This record gives sequence, structure tokens and C-alpha cells, in this order.
Amino acid sequence: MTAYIIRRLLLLPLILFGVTLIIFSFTQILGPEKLLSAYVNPNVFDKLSNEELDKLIEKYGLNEPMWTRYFKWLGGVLRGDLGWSVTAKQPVAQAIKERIPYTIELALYAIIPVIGVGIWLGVAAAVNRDKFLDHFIRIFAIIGWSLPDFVFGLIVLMIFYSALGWFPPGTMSAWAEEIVKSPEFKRFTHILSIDALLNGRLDIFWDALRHLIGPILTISWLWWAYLLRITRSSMLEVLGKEYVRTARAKGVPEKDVIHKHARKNAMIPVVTVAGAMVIGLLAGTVIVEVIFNRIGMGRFTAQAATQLDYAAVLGSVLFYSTVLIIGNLIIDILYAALDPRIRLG
Amino acid sequence: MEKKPLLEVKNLKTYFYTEDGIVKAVDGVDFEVYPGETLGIVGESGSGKSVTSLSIMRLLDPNGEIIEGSQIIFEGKNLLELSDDEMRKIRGNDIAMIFQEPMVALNPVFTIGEQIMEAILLHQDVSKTEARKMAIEMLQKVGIPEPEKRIDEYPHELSGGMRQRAMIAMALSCRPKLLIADEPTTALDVTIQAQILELMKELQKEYGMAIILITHDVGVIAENADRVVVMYGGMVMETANVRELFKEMRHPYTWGLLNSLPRLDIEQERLYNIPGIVPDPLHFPPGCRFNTRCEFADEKCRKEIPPLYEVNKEHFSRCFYYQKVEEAQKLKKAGESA
Amino acid sequence: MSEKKVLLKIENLVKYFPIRAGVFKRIIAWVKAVDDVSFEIYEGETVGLVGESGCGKTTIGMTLLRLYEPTSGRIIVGNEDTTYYFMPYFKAKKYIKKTYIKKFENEDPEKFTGIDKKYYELYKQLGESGFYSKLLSNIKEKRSEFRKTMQIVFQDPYSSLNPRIRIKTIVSEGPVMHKVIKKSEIIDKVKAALEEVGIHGDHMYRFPHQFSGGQRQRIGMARALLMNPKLIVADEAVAALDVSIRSQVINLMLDLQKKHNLTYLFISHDLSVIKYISDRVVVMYLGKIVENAPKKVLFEDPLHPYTKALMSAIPVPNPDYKKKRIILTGDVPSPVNPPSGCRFHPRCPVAKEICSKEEPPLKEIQPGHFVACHFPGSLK
Amino acid sequence: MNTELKRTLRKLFKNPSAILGFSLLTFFIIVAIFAPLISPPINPMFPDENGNPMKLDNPYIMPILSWSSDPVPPSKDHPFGMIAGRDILYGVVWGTRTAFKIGLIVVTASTFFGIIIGSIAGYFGGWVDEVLMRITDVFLSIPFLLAAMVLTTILGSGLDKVMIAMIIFGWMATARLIRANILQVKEEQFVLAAKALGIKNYIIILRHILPNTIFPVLVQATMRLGSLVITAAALSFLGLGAPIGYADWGSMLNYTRNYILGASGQALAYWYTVFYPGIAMVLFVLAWNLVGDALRDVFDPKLK
Repeated sequence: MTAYIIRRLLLLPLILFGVTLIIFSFTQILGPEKLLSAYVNPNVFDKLSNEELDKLIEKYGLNEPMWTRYFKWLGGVLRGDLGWSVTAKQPVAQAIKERIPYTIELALYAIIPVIGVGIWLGVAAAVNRDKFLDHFIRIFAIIGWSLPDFVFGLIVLMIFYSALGWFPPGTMSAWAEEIVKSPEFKRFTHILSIDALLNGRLDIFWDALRHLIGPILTISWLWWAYLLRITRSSMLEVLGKEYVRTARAKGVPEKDVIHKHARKNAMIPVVTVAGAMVIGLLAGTVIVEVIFNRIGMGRFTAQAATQLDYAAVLGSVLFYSTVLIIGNLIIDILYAALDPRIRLG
Repeated sequence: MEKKPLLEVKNLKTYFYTEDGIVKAVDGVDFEVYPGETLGIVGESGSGKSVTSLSIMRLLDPNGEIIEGSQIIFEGKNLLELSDDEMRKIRGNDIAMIFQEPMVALNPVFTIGEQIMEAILLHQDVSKTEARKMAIEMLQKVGIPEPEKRIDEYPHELSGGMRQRAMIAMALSCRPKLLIADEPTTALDVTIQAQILELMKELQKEYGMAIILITHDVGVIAENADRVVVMYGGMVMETANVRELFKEMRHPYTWGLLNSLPRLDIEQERLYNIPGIVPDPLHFPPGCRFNTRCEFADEKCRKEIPPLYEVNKEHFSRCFYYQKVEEAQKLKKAGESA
Repeated sequence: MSEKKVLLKIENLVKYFPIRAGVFKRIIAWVKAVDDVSFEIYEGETVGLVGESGCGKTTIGMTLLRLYEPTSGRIIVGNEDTTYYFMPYFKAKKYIKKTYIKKFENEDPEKFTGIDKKYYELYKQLGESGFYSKLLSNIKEKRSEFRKTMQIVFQDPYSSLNPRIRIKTIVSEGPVMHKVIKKSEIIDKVKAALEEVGIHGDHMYRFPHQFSGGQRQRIGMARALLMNPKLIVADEAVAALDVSIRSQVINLMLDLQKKHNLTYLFISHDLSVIKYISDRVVVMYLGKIVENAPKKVLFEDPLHPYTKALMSAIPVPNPDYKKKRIILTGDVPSPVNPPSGCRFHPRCPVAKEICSKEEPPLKEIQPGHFVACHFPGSLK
Repeated sequence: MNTELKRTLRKLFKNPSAILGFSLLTFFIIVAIFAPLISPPINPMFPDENGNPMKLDNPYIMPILSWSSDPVPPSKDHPFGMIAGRDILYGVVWGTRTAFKIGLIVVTASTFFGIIIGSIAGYFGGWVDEVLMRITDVFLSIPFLLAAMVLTTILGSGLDKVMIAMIIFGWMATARLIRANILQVKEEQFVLAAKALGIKNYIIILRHILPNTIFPVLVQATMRLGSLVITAAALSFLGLGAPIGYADWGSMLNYTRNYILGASGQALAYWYTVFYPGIAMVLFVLAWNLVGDALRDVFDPKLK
């Protein structure tokens, strides 16, 4: 087990090296002139003469071989310098640091109910196979699985914002922002809703929540569907296993057969899916933060990508990939903890 | 000798409803089990022997159904009329069961101890520490070395033989009156099989329980059963006391089965072949279930299902020609070898 | 009887499987599945290889067929060393150098026998490089020849036939590839082969799932037969079948043997089947041969305590048959860490001190009866 | 074989969601095939010299029928309404073709690469496997949407670029699946038997291994098709895919974003701008998911 974790942790920098190398080499397709546009104001850029262009390319080292530049960038990363983001007009590292709490807040609120209630409902569906609840959950799951998040997001905005006026887009209201930015408002965790509570500002807490509900609904809809499906089918499979029969042969009451003997086993495949889910949720923040116009890593990445702010792109990819790899590792460990048969090695 | 049976199975019919049609897995089975004896049920795949045992426990898959008119009488109570809750109290307490594959029959995510203690706590009014002590005692009794250590191990950490011992410990922890052992040694090596069968015999002596031993291995039956039920195609073909069955077969299937076995105790020139293939439970032939493979089958056998004829008080055969079976076969064999 | 020709000779065969673990997935231990096993198979006989799970009997079969590469040892078929046939070129060369050239240079040629003698003469005649090229040339033909000599029938009637291709292709693809039969003959030959094993010839266009377990084993036999092999390795070929079907297949195998003068290596865990079918029996325990004797001798007078215990453990379908039961205690130890000395000693009822220290060699006690025990026959 | 096939088909068509899936899919196929009849690629705003409406050079560029860019509610002429001077029905109908094009091309190409890489890794094992799988790990460590987004931007936006990006980052799941299957099938006795018969490696892969591993891959490909169409639409939605005015559901929805807040006083006035392209996409994806589900039930009865 320990050996396995060490092995994976040793592989982590190697994989990150590969990831950044892939993205970096893709950016080379652009050629030095395009790359330069990330450094220069577009209005100025159009008016530059060829010589001026060459000079600037020289200045930023854009005509050096790719390897040299990659290792330069890598050296920067190791020193904590991810470069300058044109879109955010601040260092990439700083920009990421500021945005992470917002994305974590969104992901956290989305994940917890899905895992808590989703698993419970999935088990209920399997136990009540072919009854009303089961059919309802199955239909919900298959539709949810087919409903793209951006379509759903638009619908949520239409109904809950424009029609009902309940959940506005954005991160917080203007009045709240003023208070939050003032020195009296202490940032403990940088997670807005929690800080609001810690500052005793229920009004701000409520405001943050109002801005969160739409995005949470949108981002977790798909995963509700997915988790329900997997829990249900995994539970159904386990209920047909022989050890379930053994439990019944011992005279174990049905309630314990399901919630003790079967469920613990059914959770093993669900953990893998829950892992995919956490990772999917993170990627989903891109779309949701754009639709709801929220501050966060997702929108930052989308802006960086669409505007070829490649220092920011590389930084974001580095961030997302690290989260993804560590997330997968945690899942594997959880998996081993749940299933005594697995000896990772 | 007139003992009262512990368990009586009367006209048991268990059907499964599948997409391809109705599978009459068990189709009118009768037998009794007396206290303290070992009843062997022998049969090939699809004979209905395992479904019979699951029917007694009422542990069929959801698509299986015990047909109206079947009776399973245990200590005077018809198990089929009990409520789920009453049945639950009998399972594991009065009737316990062990299965073929201890690897899949034990829950992989709980320790051996947790699984044995669960059975004890369910049926006996004891505290957790007492239950643990009892579980350790049981493990000791079934011959698991270092039971204090093994009790906290997971099933996959034990060898096949040890797992089956743990399974037996679990089944016997509440001192059942009847133990149903469904192919308990099939998945094990022969030297381990000998250990397990010996252990079961010892424990039977000690506890005085009755055992239903279900197996496809005629040898295991010969060495362990007191009485034998031979099943084929969801029906009982022959039933008799073990000595008599192996000496005076009154059914062509039993005869064929016993003569097609390679044996250690005698020299064999050539094995007998039962021709044809094991029938598909979806498409049993009309008439006697064995008629397609029986060398003596005639028109009558192809039309009518023979009743269970009484050869003597302990010996029954489902063959129209049960009186002639042995001579006919002997003659035939003599003719072949000549 | 003395005219019997050796078809297959296994010398000091070893097969270890690595166990990898740790941060760099280094090899931390070996599963010693087969550990220094030697025996011979004569033409036309049936050798029964018996043992419990984990004794290495299946590994021997797989290694013979070269589905596993042997770790060391020699596999001699007829008059040829076939060990290097499936090695990559340089490995094969290394093997020849280690096994022959070194021996020829350093040892007394007078003492060479059998294949060593034959190869030594070749070596003298052709010189070192000539010897290499003689052995390493035409390797493809040699491989093909090897495949034609030896075939296998597997245990599982369900996984041993490819579910997605027709019986015709299953049975004919090997022989066609090795030019045992011509493409134009496929239909006739497949039909003949199928009918020989008791399958209707017209069924060659069916898929495997349309047959029952016993029929599939017959098709497996037909597949092997059509290659026209001398030796068929039957790995638990009847273990998965119902009792009433088992005797059909066993009898079929015996009939085919007579007709085609086949040699069988019959691998099984079931001593009763082995007794019925074999001429000679090899008993294995934990990667080693413990006893090797003609069937009659073995069953009348088993000398190794393990053989005896195994025999007494087999249930006999006769309630009146009185036998002395020897119930072995404990489990088969792991082949990763086999016990020191005699591998059977922790479970042996008559083990003495020496048994845990010294490994007993496989000695020929009577002509043709080999036993690996310090105290053969001491278990009464 | 026939009885088996019949059984399979019977099983398939007893399942209402499978029937729904196949009917929806058939419906979309019909719409895609008959798109020129349902929404003729002509622009009546520009009659040619004979007074006939102008034929469009590229039917995927939705014709501009009015100069007002605000949405126009459904009417007899434009049953789904209009947006940016274009007919929404036209976009939905021709968008079906776009969706099929994207889905099929990306799935086929990425599955193909996945099969090749996975088979090589699985069959040969050893260091080949190790290297290929570590490369797969690297590709899998970039969230798909992010990777596709970045690569599309670099290649310069457009539907073709979206497809290339999705193929480059879309083969890993197939590769892993086929590798795992091959590792399993490799140990099957029929493969060992083929080896014992001396059958050549490539025949063993092509005849004995791939046909026994391919069905789960096909099921996976079907299931992936829907989600790939969603990703492509998401990229269009982010402004990276098809340009505005292209008959693509995602880019239509992107344009719609400006109108979701409705007209003053009537919050849901422009519902149809989201509804029609949105529902087309949901049903399209649903169709593939249901079909994939049904196929999986048939080929892998373990999962319900």
C-alpha cells in the first residue's frame, strides 16, 4: 500500500511534466508572432511594423528553440513563477490563488448532497426494483445523463432569474462586494459563504448562497443522474451475490442484508465513479462559471484559452491536472480501504 | 425404527420463469430426513438438487416460485406457510446451510469473526464479548489453528479449506437441527475434502444434527450418507439406504451412473457410457425424464411419467421396469464383455 | 517391451513465475511452480500426471507446449532438443552455448549419452559455427514440426473454443497453416475429424455455443487430432464434465489412442480417472515429482506417503469398501516459500528429522518405480 | 446463431427505453437525410434572375431572412421562430446533420486510434505496454473539455478544429478498455489453444482476440457519441466551435444567451430560442445513450 502510494507520488511530477509538455508543444503550432500577441496590447499589436515585431520576438525569446523555452518556463514553475496572465492582468500564480476558493466552494456544495443523498436514493431504487421509485429514478437518471450542462444552465437562468428573480448570476451582489472588500470583513478561509458565517454576516451568507444555487443545480444535475445509475446497478449486482444469500441463510433481517451486507460491497465500484464525478465536476466549473458569470478557475481558464493567454492556460492546466491526479490517487486509496481484498502494489 | 422425520418434503415443485420459458427445476420431489442421519442427494447439473435445498430454505432467486401444493414440513410446521419473519428465525438457527464456494459465499468486506458473531447475536441472547468468545470456540472446534488471530482476518486471507471450515463454524454456531451442505467440498482439493468431510462427521456425532449432503460425487455419497436420493431432471429417480442402493440399483439411471465411474476399488475393463447429453431443463422430454438416454425405454416410458414404486420400505424407484433393471443390465454387460 | 521408444524427455525442468511489488515493481519473490522435474514419455503410452492444485501439473503441460517459456531445463522430443525453438535468436544461441558448447569443451566425450552424444558428433563434424547454424537454421520449419508433434486439449469446455468463429475454422485453422491439410480438403477432413469424435459432420458450420459441454470437449479433441500429432496433452480434459458425460469422453480418448497410436500426457487431480486411463502415473506435490511408477505398481504398492494419503482420500463409490483413511493435516504450503528439505514433510505422518533438512532425490527403487522419499514405504 | 440473434433482438425490443432510443435515433437519421426537403437550402430574400429563390452555396450557413436580429416568435412560416434574422427550424434541421457529422467522425477516429494503441499495449505487454500506458495516463490527466478547448483555440476555432482536438484527446478510454479486455481474453483457453497450434500473432489478434473484445468497445463508442456531441456544442457555446450563423445547435444556443433574460416585463418571451435547439440536442444525446444502454444490456447482462 505505502509502496503503491509512493510509486504514484513519484509518477506525479513525471505525468505533470508530460502534461505541460503536450500543452506547451501544442502552443508551438502558433508560431512566434501569434505567441507575441499574448505579450502586447492588441491595439498596439496591429500597428507594429515587421522590424518591431522581430525585435519584440527577440525580446521575449520567442524564436528560441522550444526545449529552451520549455525548460525556462519549467524553471519558473519550480520557483513558483507561472508567468504573467494577460487576461487577468496579474501574475498567473496570483490569479489562480485568488480564484481557487470560489471554485472549491462551488464544487464542495455541489458534491456533498450528491454523494450523501444520491447513494441513498440509488440503493432505494435497487431495493425497490421495478416499483414506482425505481422507475422514477431510472427515468430521471437517463434524462439527466443526456441533458447538457449549458442547456440546463440557460434554463435555470431563464426560470429562476429572469422569470422568478430568485437566483441572480454573478458571485455576489454589489453591496455585498463592498462589504467583503472592506477591511472589517475578515477572510478566514477565502470561501465566501463560510467567511460570511464566521464574520456573523447572515445577509452576506444568504447573498452568496443565492448566487450559488443556480450553478450548483446546473453542475450537479448530471452527476446526480450518474451516481444514481451506478449505485443502482452496482447494488442490483451485489444483491445477486452468493454472500447475500449466505446472510439470508443465517437469518439476517432483510434490512441488515441490504444496508450492511450488500451496501458495503456495492460501494466499491461507486467510489470509482464518485472519483470520476469529482473530477468531472471540476471540469464542469468551466461552463457553469461562464454561464453564471462567476469568479473562479473555470471562467479564468476559459478566458485564457479563448484569448490565447498561454501562460495562464499552462498554469490552469497544471492546476487541473494536479487536482485530477491527486483526486485519482485518493480514490484508489479509498478503494483499498473499502475492499480488504485489494492490496495495491 | 418408526422414527418421526425431522423434515418432510412433499410434492415439492419449484419453477423458474425465464425469458425463454418456464424452467421446471424441481418437479414433484418427495423425501424425508430423520434426526441425526445424513441424507445424500446426488445428481448431475440441472438435476434440481441445489434448487431443492434453496427451496427448503426459501432462498430462491426472485424469478423462482414454489408451486402451490408443495409442502416442506419441519418439526410439524409447514415452512411454506410461515411468515417471512418466522422463517428468518428458523434460518441459521434450526436449519443452517453451507455452500460450494466459500470464497463467494463469505462476505469479502467483513472479517470471519464479524460474520460468525452476527449469526450468534441474531439467534442467541448473548453479549458481544460472549459472542466473540463463542466464535473463537467454534473456530477452534472446526480445526482452525490460532483462532484468536484468525477471527479478525478477512475471508481472502484464508486458504480454501480454512474458509470452508469458517463457513461450517458459522453454520453450526447456533447448533442447528438440520445442516444443508450444498456441494461443500467440490471446490476443494481431495486431501482437504477428506479433512472437511471428516470434520462434518465428527461434528454431527457431537451435535446430533441431521445433514442433507448435496453432491455430484457418488464417492462422497457412498462414504458419508446413510440414505440416498438420486435426482435427475428435477425428479427423484431412486431413493434407498446407501448399502442397498449401491448393491441393488433399481433404476437404469442409477445403474448407468455407478457404472460409468472410474473407480479405485476395482479393476475396470471399459467404462459404461450413458448415451446422449444431460437434458436442458427448459425442454425435458415427455414421459420419463430419463427416456432419451435409457437403453430400455419403450413407448410407455416416452408417454407416461412413471410413479415412484416401492421396492421395499426404504427403497423406491421411478421406473416402470424396476424389477427387471438389474438383471437386464447385468445381461447386457455380460453380453458386451463376451 | 524394451523396444519402447522415448517420445518426450523432460530433463530438470524448472518454471518460476516472478512476483513483482514495491515502488519500482521489482521482483521480490518467485512462485516455484515447477522445480527440477524430469520424466520420460514413451511412444503410445498414457502418462497420468496427478496432483492437487498448485502442484505444478498444469504448468508442466503449458511449458511443454511452450505456452510458457521454461526457466531452465531441457525438453527433448524424439531425437531433438526443442528447448530453444521458441527463444529469440540470441537467447537461443546463448542457450546452445551454455548447454552444449561449454559441456563439449570441458567434459569427457566418452561419458556423453543420448542426445549429448548425438550433438557432440555433429559438433565435431561441423565445428562450432557449423553446429550453431545447423541448430538455428530453418527455425520456422522446426517450430512448425514441433506444433505438429504436440497438441493440447484444455479443461474448460466453455473457454477453450473461440465463441465467435465456426467449428470448421476452429478445427482447420491450425492444420491449414502448417500445411497438414490443403485448403481444398478442409471440408472433407473437418467432416471426417468431427465424425471421428462423434459430432455430426454437417455441424461444422455451427458456433461453439450450440454444443453442450461434452460435445465441445469432443470438438477440442478434433482440433488437436487434425494436426496429426504424436502427443496430446490433456489438461483436466474431463474435470468440468458431468459424470455421465465424462465416461463418454474418456472412452473416446482411449478409442482414438488405439486408432492413431497416440501418446497422452493426461493431467488430472482425480486419481480414479488417472487409474482408469493411464499406463504410468507421475505424482506431483508442490512443484516436485514425489513418485513415478507403472500404474499397476503404483496402485498396488504406493511407496511415497503422499501418494498413499492421496489414494486414501479419494472417495470410493462403494459403501462396503473398507480402507484405511489417512487424513493429512494442514494445507498445501505456498509454492513461493516451499518447506525446506522434503516439501511434504510438514504434512507427512512419518516425517523424521532428516526430512526437514535434506531433500530426498528421486530414486529408482525398483525398475521403473521412482520415489522421492527418505523412508519409502514406511507409511502403513 | 439465428436463435441467439432472435433472442437478442427479442430482448432488445421488449425493453421500452431501447425502443424509445432506437425510434429517436431513426427519427434523427430521417431528419438528417431529408434535411434539404424539410428546410430547403434557399434564400427567398435573394431571388435570382428568374425570380426563383437563391440557392445556398453552403447549406450549413443559415440564410439570413430578415435584418432584425431580435428574436421573432414562432409563426406559420417559421414554426420554431427566428433569431438573428435566421429561421430556428432551419438551424435545428441542418444542425442534426452537423451533430451526426461531429459525433460519427470523432467517435470513429478516436475509437480507431484507441483500438490500435490498446491492442498493441495489451497483446505485447512488457515495456511497450508500460510506455503506451504512461502516455495514456498523461493524456488522461488533462480534463477533456479543457484540453479540447485549448487545442481548438490554438488550431484556430472552427468545427473541424474542434473535431481534431476531440480526436486527439478522445482515444484514451477506448485504449484502456481494449487493453483490459485483451489482457483478460489473452488468458482464455482458446487463445492458448491457438498459440499451441502455432497460429501467427497477427491472426491471433485479429481472429481470436479482437472479435471477443470489440463489443464492449462498440457499446462504449455509442455511449461516448452523445457526450462528444455535448462537448462539441459546449465548445461552440464558448465561441470556439462553429461561427454564429452556422447550423449547429451549440452555436445557436451561444447566440441565444443574449436573450435569455427576456424582454422587459416578459421574462420568458424568448423561450423558443433556447427550447428548440436545446430539446433537439437533449433528444439526440438521449437517443444515443438509450441505444448504448440497450446494447450494453445485451452484450453485458451483468449491468442492469
